Amino acid sequence: MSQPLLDIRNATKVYQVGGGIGSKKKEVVALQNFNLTIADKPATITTIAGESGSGKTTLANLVLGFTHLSSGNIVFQGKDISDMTHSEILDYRQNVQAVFQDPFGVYNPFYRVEHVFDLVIKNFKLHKNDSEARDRIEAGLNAVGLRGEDILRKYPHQLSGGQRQRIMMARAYLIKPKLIVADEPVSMVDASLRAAILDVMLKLRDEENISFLYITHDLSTAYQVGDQIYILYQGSIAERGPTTSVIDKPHHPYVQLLVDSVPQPDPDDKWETDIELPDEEVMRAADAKGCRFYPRCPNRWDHCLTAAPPLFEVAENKHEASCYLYEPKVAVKR
Amino acid sequence: MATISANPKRKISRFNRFDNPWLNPFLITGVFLIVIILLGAFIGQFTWDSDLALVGNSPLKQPPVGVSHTTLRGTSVGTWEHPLGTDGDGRDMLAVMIVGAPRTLAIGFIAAAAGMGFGILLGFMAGFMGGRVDDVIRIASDTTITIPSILVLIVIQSVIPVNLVGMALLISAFAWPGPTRLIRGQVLSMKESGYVKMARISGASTFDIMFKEMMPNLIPYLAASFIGNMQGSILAAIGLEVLGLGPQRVPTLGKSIYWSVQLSGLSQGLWWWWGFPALILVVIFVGLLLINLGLDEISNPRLRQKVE
Amino acid sequence: MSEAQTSHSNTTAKAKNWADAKPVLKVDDLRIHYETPKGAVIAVAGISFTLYEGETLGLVGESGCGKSTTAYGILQLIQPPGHIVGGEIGLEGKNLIGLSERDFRRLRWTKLALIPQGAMNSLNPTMKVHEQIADVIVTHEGRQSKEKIKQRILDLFKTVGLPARIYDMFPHELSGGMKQRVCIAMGICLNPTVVIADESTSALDVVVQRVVAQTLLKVKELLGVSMIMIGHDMGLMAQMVDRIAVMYAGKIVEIASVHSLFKEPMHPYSQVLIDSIPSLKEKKPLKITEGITHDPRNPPPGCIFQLRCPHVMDVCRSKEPVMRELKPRQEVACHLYEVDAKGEVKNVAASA
Amino acid sequence: MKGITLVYFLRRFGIFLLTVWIAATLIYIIPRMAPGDPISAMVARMTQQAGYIENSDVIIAGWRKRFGLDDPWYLQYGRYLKNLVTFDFGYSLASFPTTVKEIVFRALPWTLGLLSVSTALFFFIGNFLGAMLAWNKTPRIIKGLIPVSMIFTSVPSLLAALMLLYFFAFQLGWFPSLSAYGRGIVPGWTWTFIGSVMWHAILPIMSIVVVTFGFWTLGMRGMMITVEGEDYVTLAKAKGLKPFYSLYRYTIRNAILPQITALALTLGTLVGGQVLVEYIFSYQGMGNAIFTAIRNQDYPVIQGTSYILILTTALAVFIMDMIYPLIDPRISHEGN
Repeated sequence: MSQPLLDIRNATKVYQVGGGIGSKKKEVVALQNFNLTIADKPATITTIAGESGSGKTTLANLVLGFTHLSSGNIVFQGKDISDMTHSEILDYRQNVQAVFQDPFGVYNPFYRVEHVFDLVIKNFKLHKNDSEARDRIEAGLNAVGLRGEDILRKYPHQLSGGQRQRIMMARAYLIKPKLIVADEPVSMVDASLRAAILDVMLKLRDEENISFLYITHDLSTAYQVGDQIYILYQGSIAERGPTTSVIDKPHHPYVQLLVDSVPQPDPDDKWETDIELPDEEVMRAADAKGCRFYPRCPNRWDHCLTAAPPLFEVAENKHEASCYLYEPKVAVKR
Repeated sequence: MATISANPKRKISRFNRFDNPWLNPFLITGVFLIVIILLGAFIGQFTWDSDLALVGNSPLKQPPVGVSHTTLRGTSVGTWEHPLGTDGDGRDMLAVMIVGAPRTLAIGFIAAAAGMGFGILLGFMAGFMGGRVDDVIRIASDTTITIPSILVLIVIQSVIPVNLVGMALLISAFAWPGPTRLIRGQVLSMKESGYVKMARISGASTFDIMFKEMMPNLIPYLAASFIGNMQGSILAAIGLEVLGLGPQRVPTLGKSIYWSVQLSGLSQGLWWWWGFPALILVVIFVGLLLINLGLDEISNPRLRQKVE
Repeated sequence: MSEAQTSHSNTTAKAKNWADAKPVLKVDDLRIHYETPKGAVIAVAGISFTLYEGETLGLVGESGCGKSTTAYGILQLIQPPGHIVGGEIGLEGKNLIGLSERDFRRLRWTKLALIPQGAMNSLNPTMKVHEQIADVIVTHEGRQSKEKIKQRILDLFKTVGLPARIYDMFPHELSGGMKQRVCIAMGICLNPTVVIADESTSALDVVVQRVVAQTLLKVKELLGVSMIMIGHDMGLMAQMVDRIAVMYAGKIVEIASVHSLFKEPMHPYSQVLIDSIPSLKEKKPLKITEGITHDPRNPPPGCIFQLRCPHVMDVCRSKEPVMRELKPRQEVACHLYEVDAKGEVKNVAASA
Repeated sequence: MKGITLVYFLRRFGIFLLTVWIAATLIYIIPRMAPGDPISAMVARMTQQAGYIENSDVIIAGWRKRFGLDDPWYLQYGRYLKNLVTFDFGYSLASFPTTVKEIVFRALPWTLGLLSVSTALFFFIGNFLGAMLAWNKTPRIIKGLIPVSMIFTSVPSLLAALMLLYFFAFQLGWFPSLSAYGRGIVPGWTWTFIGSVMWHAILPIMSIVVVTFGFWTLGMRGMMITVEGEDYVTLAKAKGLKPFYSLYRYTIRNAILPQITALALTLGTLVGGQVLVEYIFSYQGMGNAIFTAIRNQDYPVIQGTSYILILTTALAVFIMDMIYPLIDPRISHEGN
């Protein structure tokens, strides 16, 4: 078996909230015992989905090195990213790139658009001479359907949101990383333009062999482009597996609710049942020992409070759900 | 058809005038005033005898040219020999202005620059390092900013004799919290911004992130803060001088006011003694205020739109 | 509340008779401009539509197409440098434009209410939740006993599914979903004729969004109000509205019943919009459209969509298409269709 | 959750103590960092100023005793801090049997009186005009006048004091030129005395108010514009609330909060300006006490007055910190 591209093992991230002089710090668990593996080949798009506060953005920040794990490891091509030397970090940066949610904020308003390319070319020493650099930029832009002369000398506010996000894709393409962390890349782009960006992702995966960690709250785009999906609930995996399998046949009660709540773009297919949400406090005060979905779960029973449920296989294609409903023994008992 | 009109034409013409934000009328007028003072002092250095600014080098209590002043001892009339008159100790007021105005600006400049330097350093440290370092810097600046600095300076300067630079540096000890708070706040928000994250994953060094990514966007804020610091520092310097502290032998604008108050310049009606220094100071302060208003509008376009 | 329930419950019956429906709000050729240093941005370029009693009309389009500006124009909340350049807005037969500020103020909230995006900053941070609902009641109905108002607010809370304990809370103590429901409660507290919901669920998580959207549906049914829903999520529109108006660059390009629009969009832009909805049901190849839009200060002559239209023809570059009812209840502004002598609609591009 | 939590109180009180401690320590340390000991520095300075010193031996002896210069530094510093806490600053050098404490507490009420009246005035006038500027119903004439008066903002209060004193006291003779009440009037709760005090306070108060209100007008105008852009103000309009109610309860109420924070931050500068104004008017507050002490090289009085003023300022900031959560419900919440 070849070495995985990215291997996240038992990752836990705890944030200290508050603090300072005289006040007690509160701990918020953003990610708990999270495991994820992305194979080296073939390139895949792995979706991390969940609502706000599920830990998906924390995961992106961890992989990109903006924050550090409280415990566990993130291993890239066999090397733990927390043990990297300075030059290894630079190398890692070159191999793991990102596209962010806000296609405006990623541009420094002080500079022209070309600045984003100049930065990477200078820091990663991608060019031998200026003309080669220019050619590479042009090639990157062409790959996303843009031309250098149209955009490079402009200021970011002179471009549309869709263009700005495609330039970010071109930038990532230029670096030719092995993995791109795409943090909600289309959620601030108009619906009619989303396809263009998602298409670039597919193209980079198939033609350039670049894997994606696609972080989103939108299950339908994930369904269209994703290979594997991890659905997070309050920092833990609720369910994971091949995207089609998970979304077509969700097993975890939360994932069932989530999939069911996505509004169907079909006036004849309306929501059938009313759902109720328990109070915020009840939802957040979930017992740290047991299942975090317990307070909201329609299928709960005492067993759920004994310990956090591990992942149980629910289908043969590595489709797993973290719910005691699928615990082999218990399932028999019921 | 019913129409609602909010006289858009008027607004358009206003907007066009402000198309280039740096061509702000406040900013231009302010810079103009300060440049006039500096230019006047510069030309004066070569065309006027600055030794006249020292005690006893001129007759006493001469009024400015074209003004006559009557006392019990008789009437004196201003001459071109001392166009702005002379003070009660025989200093030529024009020479005092020429020597004093640049000194005042220099104190403000040195103190503001030193304060700004500390502020940039501490602000970036607090914003970037976070944790304990941030706590200490934040609390130190929050507390220092509420201390009435002039009182501390009075106590210190009443013991230690200082020269101009020493005075400026002492003042700068209270000029750092403003820029520190400003930069810390901006760094904290910029640190989370997309472009700083982008620069980080583009392999940019911390140094590059601070000075190439963040600094350019801070310029209007820093400029405004610098001008604000200059105002504050000049005010502190003048305050100390008016109380008779600060450099002793050199004539300054504040000292001039001190002597005129001490030697009853006001009650004797010798208005030029304190009036000209006050006028120069007012021009300096108005200039700085206008520059600050201009910078404020540049960095906060919302204010610009609402000006009616 | 119960009175409203009985008198209006029939209006929400599934199959509504189009001819019987009573128009409530009529917008005619509304134009809104924003003045900028480089000329006026035409935010709303002469749009017309009618809202019928008890129906929900969806206003969709991408960001910057003028859908929110339209809503704020109806409510006369456009802030300078924006201003209404022309048009008529009729509410129950009365033209609202030209009314004095004083007279219009009396109509606000009693007739025209707004449900803003409450998760954002729509609640005053220094006032308790109940004070912000009470002040609108007192303003429009006069002083009344504290207990009466309190009971009324608590009833409203019950209607929108809020716990009574938030009565005395400040907005910062509430979650996004709760704030949104406070905004709904506030919007319906005077039983208005028309409610405009501006992206009222778009900042919420999917599950919370569903709960809030269902609350909105329930409340609408209960009160029988007419509603304009502004949004960009086509899925949500399909769930919630009766008719949809598609906006592009300040104009309505198509108005149709939600069923017709989703089944058979006629305007090329509506087609793009429907095609670009990612499905959860089937994996289909992505359909990519070019995203070049014109300068909003200087729209090209002819059709507003010509730069992005896959079927663009010569006539589109010179002549502006007008809204025509090509099918029953389906109005489209496009040169692509021709009505022949027999009254049948033909696609010009297909026949050529 | 509501109101002031203990944690909030303790934290703010800590900052209050810290402010006073930092200021006191600066006063203590910096003179000591000068070459030689502070006494030689003092004496050198006095010699420089006065040319000769009549009773330098007495002074040097007194100072040596006072500072206990032969003790280790931590004892000296500890004694210094203890004296600060007990307000024991020893005796005035210039008017020997009088203690510094007496001088300070005789002057303090005058300063506090002037300060509180002028602060209330400029804060009210400034914010009122700022709110007016941002309100679309304000007559154009008023809007036009305010920017003109804004030019005063740049003038330091001390220069304003000079000009007001010159024109209104010396030239026109409308107002008295010195002291806090008329000569020969016996202090007491009589109308004559109160009237005289008010009469004497007008020019000093005006010197502060005239040059300060514009700053608050500008700030309030900026805050009003910011708040007017908030969604909740738009919603208030949509709700059809009466314009004045909405202006007051939704806009001004939220716009004033940062202004109060700003007041706490500028209090230090304000006290400094006040001291100078008192000195120009020979008003018998702290400013005049400080100046007299400087002229007499009365170091204990300089130190005592400065310290008490710093303490008062810090105390005022602390009190404002305590009031603030009652006005802004978000603060005590965020504090945790």
